[in-house]
Amino acid sequence: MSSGSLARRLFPGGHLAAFAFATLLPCMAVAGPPLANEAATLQTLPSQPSPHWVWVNDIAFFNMPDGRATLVDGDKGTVLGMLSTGYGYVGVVIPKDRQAIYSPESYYSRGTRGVRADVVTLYDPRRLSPMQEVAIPPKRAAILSTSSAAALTDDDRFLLIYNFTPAQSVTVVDTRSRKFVGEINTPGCALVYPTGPRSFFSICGDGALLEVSLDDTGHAASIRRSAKLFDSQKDPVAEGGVRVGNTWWFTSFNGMVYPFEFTSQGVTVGQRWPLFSAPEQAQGWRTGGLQYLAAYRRSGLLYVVVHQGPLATHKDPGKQVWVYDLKSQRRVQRIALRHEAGSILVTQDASPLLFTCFLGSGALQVYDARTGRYLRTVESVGQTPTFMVSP
Amino acid sequence: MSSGSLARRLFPGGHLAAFAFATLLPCMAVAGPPLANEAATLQTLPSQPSPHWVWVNDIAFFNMPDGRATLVDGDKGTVLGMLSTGYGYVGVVIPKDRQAIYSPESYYSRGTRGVRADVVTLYDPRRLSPMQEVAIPPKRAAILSTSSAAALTDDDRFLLIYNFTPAQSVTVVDTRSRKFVGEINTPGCALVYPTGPRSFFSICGDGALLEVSLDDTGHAASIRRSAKLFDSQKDPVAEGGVRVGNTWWFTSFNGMVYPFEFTSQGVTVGQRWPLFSAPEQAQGWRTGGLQYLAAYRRSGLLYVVVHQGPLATHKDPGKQVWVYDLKSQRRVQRIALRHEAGSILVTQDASPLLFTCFLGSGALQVYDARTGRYLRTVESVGQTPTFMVSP
Amino acid sequence: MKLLDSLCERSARQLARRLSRRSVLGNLGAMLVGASLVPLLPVARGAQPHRSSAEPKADPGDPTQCDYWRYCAIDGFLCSCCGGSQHSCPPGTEPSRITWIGTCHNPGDGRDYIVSYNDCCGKSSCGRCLCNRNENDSPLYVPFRSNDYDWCAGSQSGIPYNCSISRIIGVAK
Amino acid sequence: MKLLDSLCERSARQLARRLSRRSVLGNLGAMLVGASLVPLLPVARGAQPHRSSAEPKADPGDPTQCDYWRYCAIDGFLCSCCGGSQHSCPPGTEPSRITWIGTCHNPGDGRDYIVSYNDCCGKSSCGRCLCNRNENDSPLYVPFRSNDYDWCAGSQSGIPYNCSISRIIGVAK
Repeated sequence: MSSGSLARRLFPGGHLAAFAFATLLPCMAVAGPPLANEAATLQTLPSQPSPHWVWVNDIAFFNMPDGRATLVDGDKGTVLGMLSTGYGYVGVVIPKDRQAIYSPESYYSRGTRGVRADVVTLYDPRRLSPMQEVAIPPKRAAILSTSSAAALTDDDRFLLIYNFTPAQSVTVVDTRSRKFVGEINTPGCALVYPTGPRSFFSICGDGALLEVSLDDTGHAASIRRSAKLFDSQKDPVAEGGVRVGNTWWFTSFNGMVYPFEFTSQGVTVGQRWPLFSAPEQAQGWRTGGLQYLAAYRRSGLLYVVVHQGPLATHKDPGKQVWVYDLKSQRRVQRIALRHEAGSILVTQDASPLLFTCFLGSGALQVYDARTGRYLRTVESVGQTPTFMVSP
Repeated sequence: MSSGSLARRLFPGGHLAAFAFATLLPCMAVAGPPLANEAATLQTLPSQPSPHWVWVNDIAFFNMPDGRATLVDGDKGTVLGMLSTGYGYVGVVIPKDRQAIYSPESYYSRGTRGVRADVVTLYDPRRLSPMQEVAIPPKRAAILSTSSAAALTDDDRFLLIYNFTPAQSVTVVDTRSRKFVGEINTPGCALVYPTGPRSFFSICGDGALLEVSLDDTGHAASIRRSAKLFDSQKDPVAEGGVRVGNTWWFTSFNGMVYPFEFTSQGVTVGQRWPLFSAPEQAQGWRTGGLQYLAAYRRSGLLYVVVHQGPLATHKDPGKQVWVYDLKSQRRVQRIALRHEAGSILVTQDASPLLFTCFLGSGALQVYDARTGRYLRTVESVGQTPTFMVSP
Repeated sequence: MKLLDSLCERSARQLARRLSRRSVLGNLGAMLVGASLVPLLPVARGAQPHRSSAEPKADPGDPTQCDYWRYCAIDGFLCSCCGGSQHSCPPGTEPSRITWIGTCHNPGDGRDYIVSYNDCCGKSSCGRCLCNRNENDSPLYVPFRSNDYDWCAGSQSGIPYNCSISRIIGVAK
Repeated sequence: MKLLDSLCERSARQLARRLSRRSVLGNLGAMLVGASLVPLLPVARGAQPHRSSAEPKADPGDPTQCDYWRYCAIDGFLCSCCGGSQHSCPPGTEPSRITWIGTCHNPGDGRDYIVSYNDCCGKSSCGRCLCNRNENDSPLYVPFRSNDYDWCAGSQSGIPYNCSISRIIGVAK
């Protein structure tokens, strides 16, 4: 047996005892070969990410110059690495081919003052190191994060970034040439929701949509303002829509589901339906959080974070996730969470995980998305985690 | 009485009740003139700081690009303002005339990567805004903070900044011309302790001092290496010395007091004496923390943070402050703290305050330095507060 | 709320015109018309009396507390805890040049006030007295009713955000 | 400790020479001679058995825990919690080119090992598994025995510090 465990037997605990013993050790004979010397090595990631990995974006609200994204393995409950991503960070954008990580970032020459530089940094997804930087106009919207602040067109060709100076526009970056293409003005309309290889819409303050189609150079081919699709004054839809095929699913502050169905002809609102029954509304059930919707596309399920509270609690986290069948428009499951959640994400594989996090906590929770069973917590994945992205 | 309090009488609490009532308010008559409109104004500070103000430096160890210094009013328990001071921040340097705040800072063009720029930023002490920036070589030592990493000569003319690349040197900045003067190599020796208008010493790894005198242009006039003044292997002195007149007071890991007395002829070690009696040493009493010494110069008192623990707890905080008379070399007071302290500062006015903080907590505590009576806590003065400076 | 909206509409339009003249940026006027159509909302959290204010006052409550009446839709660090006040910015920061507009109920005089939420800009997050209340907060696509924007955008200091103030700019008659 | 120092001195000097040849920076040799004169210290915290290791192993303990034997003088975030390991850096960081040297006692084989504390550089603080143990830590004026330096200084990535590793570079015979 080792003299170390002997030491513990002889001197359980006590600092001084251990000390007295340790000073004698060099003089004692030791069995077995010593441990080999080690070089300082560097980890890299496998070429294909696991479907159970997730990126957690962190705006670091108490220290905004230090935004970051942290990559977590949901099965092992470990952190795989991180990116440092600058001031007032929103989040990473992942192309379907996973050959790069796109990160719209802002920096000041003196941290919080001096000259502002906005860039899209391209990171190597295996080395998590910068490969290239694309300069863009210093107009990126400084907002509390939402996944709709930046997105790729369906063919991954063009990166779209919402600007607010407070003039509203969308920056277009060509991912092939890795160059800034230009800006598309979207007066009165915000955010970007892709609807095809060359099209997206923004949501306008009056409840209409601005439907934009691009040409193959990334410039606007057509811009069309739709009719008013919802009442942005009385019952606005939250920004955090989720896409399933050719439908963007939104829900309103009062719990009405709005399917924005799009074709090459444009966007129309499909049949609306309520998340909450009259009794549930009477009990004050409502949606709340930041990324409070998630879709499991294989089964057409909508996961919704809910809580009980008055009007104006639409940003409050919830301790329940209600699961709806998008076809039958019925609730099929209630998941009771261990911890409050403001954001959720469901993986799209055959045995999906449900990830939850909350601005007010640095921890990530992992659940079985089918049974709702709590699996594990990953501590310290950020200071104020905002929303999650699948790598 | 106001309809607001009426509302509360009629509808104690309940959101919906309050709501129903609020909707009627616009139709009700209201007595008295309305509150006047307000312009957005900007606070400035009085020309003379209170002796009970204190700067708390924060390295923000979990978010190091966002270093800062926060100015606190110890009487009111309020925060007066802050400075944003870049990556791996050490601390502010205050001249005797209080006409500027000198802040050695480091920045990267991309937050944590890109081109490094080291500067001394001069802040207006009333507006807390940058007045000027002096570029210095990007060599500033990146260390867990100590007040001896940068200092002014006694006449405030030259700012001295310790460099570690790992080659060791001292950067000299002329505060009159506000320009970088040059570098003084200090091989094997670290930090800066002023000893006069044109002189300072650094401490060398072997327990000697490097005594440097400057000419009126800020260049080295003479560099002399002293004899070995203490045993840096067996019982090193901690960096956090405090100055009283022509003596720098240090204490060793084992609690021996070392007075480094300096004249124009150089530095000598005065009579050494122990902080702890044999019984106290047997009980494991020792010093610990970061800025764990403070001096009250009017009365020649030395304040020391102490705790009980084994060797290698020299960085652990303490819950007691022992006060010694530097003349009689006797302990004159024990102060029991409300909270663990790693750093302390005593104000130099006639009714001095004792400030305490700790890396592991964001809060600052305020005590009466004479009676040791706890006065108040100021929450959230930083993420990982390091050491304090009097403005 | 239908009745109320119509009740408010007239004064809201007047407010909109007043604001659009004040606005420093060309394209703000139109947006502010929308922004100013604010239904009067309850200020339940704001109406809670603060311990320190026993007597009803004209401007009751503690500006360093999140439940202060005029913070009914603030989202960020209270400048009152950061070296400023409810309507002044801490030393070395800059009041944002654009703001968003809300309506809060003052339990002291029973009036509803139009308040402007300015951010103070040019330093890092103050980090004290974080307060988030969302009465009448709207999604990001209604910018001038949304507290999720960093209103330092458009200020000389740029987007670095230090803290938030809430100043009175009119009575909602 | 006097006896011990003299016991160690010979092998320490050999180590010093070996290291100074390895060192990438010219003026390190001399400093490392001083740096390597490390008395063998107790590793009380490191010797505490970790729950998960019932059987004594050659390298016992959990590298994601602060009480792991070879962390006896580490100060920072454990790379083992950050996408690296006890001797490898997380993706996208760079191992520091200069380090400080310590001696930790391995309770698994009873040997004392010379370990090199490398920092991993080029990203912001990992923020996980903060661990500070100070066996044989010296003040800043003995740099190569001090854990208060950011050892990313001198690396290509510059000073931005992500996390710390502790790798075996020899046995203290």
